[in-house]
Amino acid sequence: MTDSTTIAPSNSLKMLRAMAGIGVLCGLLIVLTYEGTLPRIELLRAQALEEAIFKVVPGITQMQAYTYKNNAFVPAEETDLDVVYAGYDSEGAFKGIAIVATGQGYADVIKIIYGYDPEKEQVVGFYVLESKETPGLGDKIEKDPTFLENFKGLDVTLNADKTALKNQVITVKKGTKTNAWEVDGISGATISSRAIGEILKQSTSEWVPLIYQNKTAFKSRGNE
Amino acid sequence: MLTIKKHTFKHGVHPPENKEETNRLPIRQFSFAPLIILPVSQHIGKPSKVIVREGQEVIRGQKLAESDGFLSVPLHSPATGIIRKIANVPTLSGKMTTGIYLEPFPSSTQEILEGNPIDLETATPEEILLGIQQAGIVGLGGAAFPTHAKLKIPEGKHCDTLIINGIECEPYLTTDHRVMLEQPDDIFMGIKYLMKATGAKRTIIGIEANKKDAAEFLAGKLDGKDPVSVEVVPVKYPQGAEKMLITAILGKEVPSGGLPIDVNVVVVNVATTAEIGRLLPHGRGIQERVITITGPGVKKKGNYLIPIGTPLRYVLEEVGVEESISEVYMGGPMMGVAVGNLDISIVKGTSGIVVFNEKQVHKSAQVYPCIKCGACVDACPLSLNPSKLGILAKFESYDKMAEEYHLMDCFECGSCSFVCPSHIPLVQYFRLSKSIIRKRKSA
Amino acid sequence: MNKEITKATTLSSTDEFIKGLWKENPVFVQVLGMCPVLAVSNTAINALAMGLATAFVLIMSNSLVSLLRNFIPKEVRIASYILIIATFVTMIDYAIQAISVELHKNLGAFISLIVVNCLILSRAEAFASKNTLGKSIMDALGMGLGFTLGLVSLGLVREILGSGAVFGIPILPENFQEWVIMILPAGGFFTLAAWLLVFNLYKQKRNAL
Amino acid sequence: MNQESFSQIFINACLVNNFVLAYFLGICPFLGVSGKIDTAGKMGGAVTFVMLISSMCAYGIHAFLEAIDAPFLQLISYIVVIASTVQLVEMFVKKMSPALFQALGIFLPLITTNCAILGLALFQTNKGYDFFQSVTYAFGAGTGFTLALLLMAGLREQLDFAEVPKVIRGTVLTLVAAGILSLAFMGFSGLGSN
Amino acid sequence: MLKQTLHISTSPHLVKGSSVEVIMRNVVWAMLPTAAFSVYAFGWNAALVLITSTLSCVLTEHVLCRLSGKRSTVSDWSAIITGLLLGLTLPPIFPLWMTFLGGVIAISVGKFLFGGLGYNVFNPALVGRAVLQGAFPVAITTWYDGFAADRFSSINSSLLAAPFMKPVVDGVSGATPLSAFKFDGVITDTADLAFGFVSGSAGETSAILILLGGIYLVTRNFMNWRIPVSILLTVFVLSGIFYWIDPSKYPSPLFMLFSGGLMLGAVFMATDMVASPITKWGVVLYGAIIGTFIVVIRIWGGLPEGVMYAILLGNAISPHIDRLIRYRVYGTSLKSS
Ligand SMILES: Cc1cc2nc3c(=O)[nH]c(=O)nc-3n(C[C@H](O)[C@H](O)[C@H](O)COP(=O)(O)O)c2cc1C
Ligand SMILES: Cc1cc2nc3c(=O)[nH]c(=O)nc-3n(C[C@H](O)[C@H](O)[C@H](O)COP(=O)(O)O)c2cc1C
Ligand SMILES: Cc1cc2nc3c(=O)[nH]c(=O)nc-3n(C[C@H](O)[C@H](O)[C@H](O)COP(=O)(O)O)c2cc1C
Ligand SMILES: Cc1cc2nc3c(=O)[nH]c(=O)nc-3n(C[C@H](O)[C@H](O)[C@H](O)CO)c2cc1C
Ligand code: SF4
Ligand code: SF4
Ligand code: SF4
Ligand code: SF4
Ligand code: FES
Repeated sequence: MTDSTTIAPSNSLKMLRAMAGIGVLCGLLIVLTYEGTLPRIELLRAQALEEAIFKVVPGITQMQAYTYKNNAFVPAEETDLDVVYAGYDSEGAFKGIAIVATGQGYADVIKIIYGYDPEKEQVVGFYVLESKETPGLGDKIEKDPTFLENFKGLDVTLNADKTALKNQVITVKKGTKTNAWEVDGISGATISSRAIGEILKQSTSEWVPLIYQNKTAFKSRGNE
Repeated sequence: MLTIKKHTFKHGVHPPENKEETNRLPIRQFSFAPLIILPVSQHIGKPSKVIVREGQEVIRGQKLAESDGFLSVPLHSPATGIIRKIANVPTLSGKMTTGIYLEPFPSSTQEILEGNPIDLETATPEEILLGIQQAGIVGLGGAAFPTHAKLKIPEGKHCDTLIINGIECEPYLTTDHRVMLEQPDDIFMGIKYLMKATGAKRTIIGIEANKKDAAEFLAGKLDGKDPVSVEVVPVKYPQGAEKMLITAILGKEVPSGGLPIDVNVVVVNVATTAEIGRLLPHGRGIQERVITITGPGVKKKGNYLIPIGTPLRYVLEEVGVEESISEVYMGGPMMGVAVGNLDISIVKGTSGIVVFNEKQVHKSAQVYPCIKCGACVDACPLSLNPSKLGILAKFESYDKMAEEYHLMDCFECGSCSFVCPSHIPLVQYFRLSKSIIRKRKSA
Repeated sequence: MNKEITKATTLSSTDEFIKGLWKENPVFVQVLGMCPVLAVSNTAINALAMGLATAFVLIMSNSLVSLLRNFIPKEVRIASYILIIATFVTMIDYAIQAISVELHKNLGAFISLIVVNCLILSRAEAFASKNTLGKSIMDALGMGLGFTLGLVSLGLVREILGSGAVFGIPILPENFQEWVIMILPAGGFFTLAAWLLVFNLYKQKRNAL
Repeated sequence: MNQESFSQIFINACLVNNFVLAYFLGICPFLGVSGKIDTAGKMGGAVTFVMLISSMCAYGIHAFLEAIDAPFLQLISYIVVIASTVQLVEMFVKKMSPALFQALGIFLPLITTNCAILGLALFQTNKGYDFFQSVTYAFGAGTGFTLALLLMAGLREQLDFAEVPKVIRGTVLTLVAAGILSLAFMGFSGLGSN
Repeated sequence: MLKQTLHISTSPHLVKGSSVEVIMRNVVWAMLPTAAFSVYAFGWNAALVLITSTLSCVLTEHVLCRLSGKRSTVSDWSAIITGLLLGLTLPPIFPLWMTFLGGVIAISVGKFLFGGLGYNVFNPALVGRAVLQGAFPVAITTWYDGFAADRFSSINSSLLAAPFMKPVVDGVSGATPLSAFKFDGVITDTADLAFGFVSGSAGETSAILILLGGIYLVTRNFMNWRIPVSILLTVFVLSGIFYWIDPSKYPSPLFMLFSGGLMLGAVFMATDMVASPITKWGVVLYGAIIGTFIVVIRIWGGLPEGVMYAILLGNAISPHIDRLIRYRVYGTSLKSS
């Protein structure tokens, strides 16, 4: 941001020197901080993710990220974007898959993670990663125990030829849940609870058939 | 030819008319007051120059004051009598001006002095204009603008239509109504002079539908060959304002800041026209005029022919007023001015006197803030925004009023104040703002 | 808005410190850097963290600018200031991430937006570039704490009414009815308006005396 | 990758999550330049324009930083690029329309330090928008900003002529009106979700 | 002898006769049938809500006037309108302390801060309600079925929640026609809507009585009929078009017209002249904008009802409408003005 007055050559040398000096100094400071904090930040992030995964697939102690490439699930590299996480218990037995999904809520985008157990053909756990829903109202999707109860065993059985869900997930009015694939809504936060149902519906119809068909790929950690 | 119109100008209001009490009463002559007081400034323009002395005896019709320049007219004596005093007198506006105190001789014949008659056939337009000026004629429609000045067509313009204003839209007043019924010949004579003076090719007499009798009467006098017609327009205030009348009759709009002549029209009031027709053939000067005296506070309501200069107090004592009178207006209740001092005189521009007693004046005085109801916006015949103007005036934002909201176009008709449920004295604000702006401009 | 608050610098260091807290308080008096003030003051803890982060950047950049004030040519001073500020903001951004991912999530993009908080640039320009290191630090401390004070005042009101808590600790009865609006954007506007009104009334009263 | 449609992005950025009234970005110009409708409109136009340009720049920079794996330079490069862009726009406006330059006064340079612009760049990166989504987002945010500014200016022009108690006049009243406007904009919530 | 002391007033010396106070008083009369019906339908609950909101508005106006050293302006009846309307827009079992707070906010924030009668740029009653809806979104969407058997014998516990405490709702809460439509796809019978045999805000249920009140005001020339007509027509036409395209997905235009707060809003709230445009065509545009917002919010928005938000947005747009739509001043060409 220079003044538009013409600048004498000797002056511009000085300017260049100053800018370069400051640039180097700043670069140095930033890189140092970045390098210094990076390990801890990555650790914290990984911990947070791990915690979430452990929450939604009960009984696991280890996990492995997979990505779907060339019609098969393969262990994910760092750069892969579309990943799911397989969870294993302390004996290394496969217990289920954690999937991240997003969708528009009442206020902004909601980001959730849920666990899918291909054996039970159920959603077995649910956790909200990010949401700006109204505190005291929309944020019941994170806290309301009766609402969370829905996801201890939400039916996502596949149809006969295993290509699609038999019944899509749907949110119904509070107290009117009659089927295992329905989500009992929250009164006063109908919009948020419906958004969760919608996100789950989208995500499960995309992932569940794929995972189910390829469930053998996860049997052992990292396809060993 | 009589045309009845359905359409008129946009907006406007319908105040109660209250004309029935006087519109059937014929014009009656008023007696001379024991002392007549004539201010020299009865018109817009320069006051006339006094040419008589104290103690001088004068004859009815004799010039008492001379015109002083083009925008000025002479003043004639309304009675034969003696000049008692020349001194300052109060006027309606509250300012003092020079006045001539005339004591009429009760016994004399009160014959009128003849001047130089203007012959319709031979006179040139200039001679007619001079004759009108010498007769002391000013607009009797209320503005009291010297008529000859108005009739002088500016260079490069021409007049093709003369409109005779018989609208009389003010409630209560029936002056023009009676003039039309009782002085048709004077009116037609006046029209002839006016057409010659202005070069107009046709004349339209505009009359509101509440005076159909007058319209039919005048139309009946036309022989069909005259370039004169009578048009009846629906009743609406302020149809009498010349801009509105032109729009109602011709469908044209006078440009903002312009005059009727910009659309090739001249508007003259019927009473003015009648006066021209009555005075010019004899070369006389104006000595008296028809005035409606009415209102709930008046005992002998009526239309009176009253000598110019008669003190208001004398007029009211003659017609009798009630104990409880509270307000007296010169002019009608919509545009007239409330009188603070009964010692002023009747002047040429006085078209009516309306007296209200306490009951009518009891208009709940509580002023509320503007609630933006829009009534004023839909009343203003010029489509101004009085609501905004009123708020701006309150915050003394005069420049914005003039530049963005056309304040200077407002002709103070009062329609906005009339409808305002918050009783905001809008017109008063506008008058004040206009005068401040004018002062700033001239400074 | 960028009010020049260059006084003849005859004030002592303590005065430099005090003025930011009260007489020239950035939030209530100068009304500077309102975006973070409104956006992250929905709880007291967010407000405090944001205030301290801003104070940190303010102190560091004021110091550096003051140190380099004779080295930076006039023509490129704003550019240099922005570079310097952006550097410290990036640093604090990573530092907060390293402390707590949760906190970083709550403060959202507003940590990065400290870069454009005009309070910092205006102190660099109006004060640090003309004063000694010591005074610049005192000025930054005062302004930084004053800013934090303003943020926390808003945060406290919004948190108490909006969640019945102070720094996350519930202080009101169990069945207190939260005023959700306080946490919403509208609540931010209203609370700031109320604080400014209180200040105006106070000033009016003092002037009347 | 983000799946949102263009109309969804636009409506969300413009109405539902209006930068000024819901995200509190660009409050300073919102409070400072909303006194007159004319200036507000021009300011809105200028901000929208700068937003469009910086959104494109930010997209490029982000791609570049990804390529050289230097995410820590994101903030510093965004701010430098935005500052230079504004500088260019300023010079351009000064040359092309001195009257407009006059009207915007000190506010054009201040767009540099307007967090709405930087916020836009950061948000579009966080949301993982592709190029066209980014531009739509910028256009929506700019339109929303202009809308908020214009509405506020209309109200303030009216309030200049109101009998407002002296202690309330100015910033306090503007903030209260902004709060009510923000409440009114809550009516749009959920609009962009299908 | 003639009296010497004459009044001097400036012209015009006639006034039309209506005054702000008369207009406001008549608006109150016009709302009374609606208020009475809400008491009939919801019992003492609604009566208490209406009384509290009115009292709180009147009290706030009085106290604020006194505090600022002005003459009290409660006698102009406008605070009563604000209070009654606020009450009519609240659920009939809305806690009284919240109702009271709403009244205080409506008058202090919505009206007094902006300069009092005539200067408020937003509809004060709606400012009160918008703040309440923002602050207590649960309580304000807790509905109560009308015509409960015990409505004249008991008072809902929610109403009597202690100040600043959460209400405890007893009995079942009913869904409003609009939320039933939005969340469950259920359409309520139009006759029930028109006559008010549905659940909803205290005053929004009987469309017919509201219309009658409006017609009374229009015939007495106290209300600008263009505003409600323009809003209702816009809603009818727009929703009619969608209904015609896909009747299974979109609600019928009649349902749209008679459900929710549309009638109350269009007839009594959008017509608040203070916050609406001033010209004839201006108000038509204003109504069309409000109507469009209502349809958009109801059909695509997250919330079941949008009348309040639509009117507040309309209020915010009115200064612009007044700028854009002005009458051509007599004797000027359109361009020069
Ligand atoms: C300020 C405010 C915030 C709201 N926040 C949410 C929210 O976060 N989630 C939600 O589902 N609905 C939210 N709503 C919407 C209403 O509560 C809506 O009427 C309700 O979701 C309808 O559900 P019900 O029919 O079960 O009462 C909010 C409304 C307001 C006024
Ligand atoms: C100050 C003033 C100057 C006028 N100048 C002229 C003029 O130059 N030519 C003309 O024809 N009329 C002129 N008029 C007369 C107007 O056209 C009009 O007849 C007069 O103002 C009364 O009209 P009104 O009663 O409708 O206001 C003038 C009037 C006034 C008050
Ligand atoms: C609001 C308003 C109302 C008027 N009403 C009448 C009227 O009813 N009759 C009339 O002759 N002149 C009326 N005038 C005056 C006319 O505009 C115009 O000056 C007059 O007709 C010209 O004739 P005069 O110069 O012979 O008086 C009115 C003027 C205004 C401003
Ligand atoms: C037809 C009509 C409708 C009105 N509607 C409202 C309203 O919705 N809310 C309100 O607070 N006042 C309303 N008022 C009253 C009055 O205009 C209000 O108190 C002012 O807004 C306060 O300045 C209304 C008045 C009239 C004549
Ligand atoms: S003087 Fe008055 S009453 Fe007579 S015509 Fe003019 S405005 Fe009408
Ligand atoms: S007085 Fe002026 S503003 Fe009022 S209605 Fe008449 S012309 Fe219009
Ligand atoms: S009539 Fe009176 S209250 Fe109505 S808009 Fe005009 S000035 Fe305002
Ligand atoms: S951040 Fe910028 S716009 Fe805001 S107050 Fe500071 S200088 Fe003004
Ligand atoms: S514009 Fe956001 S802090 Fe100034």
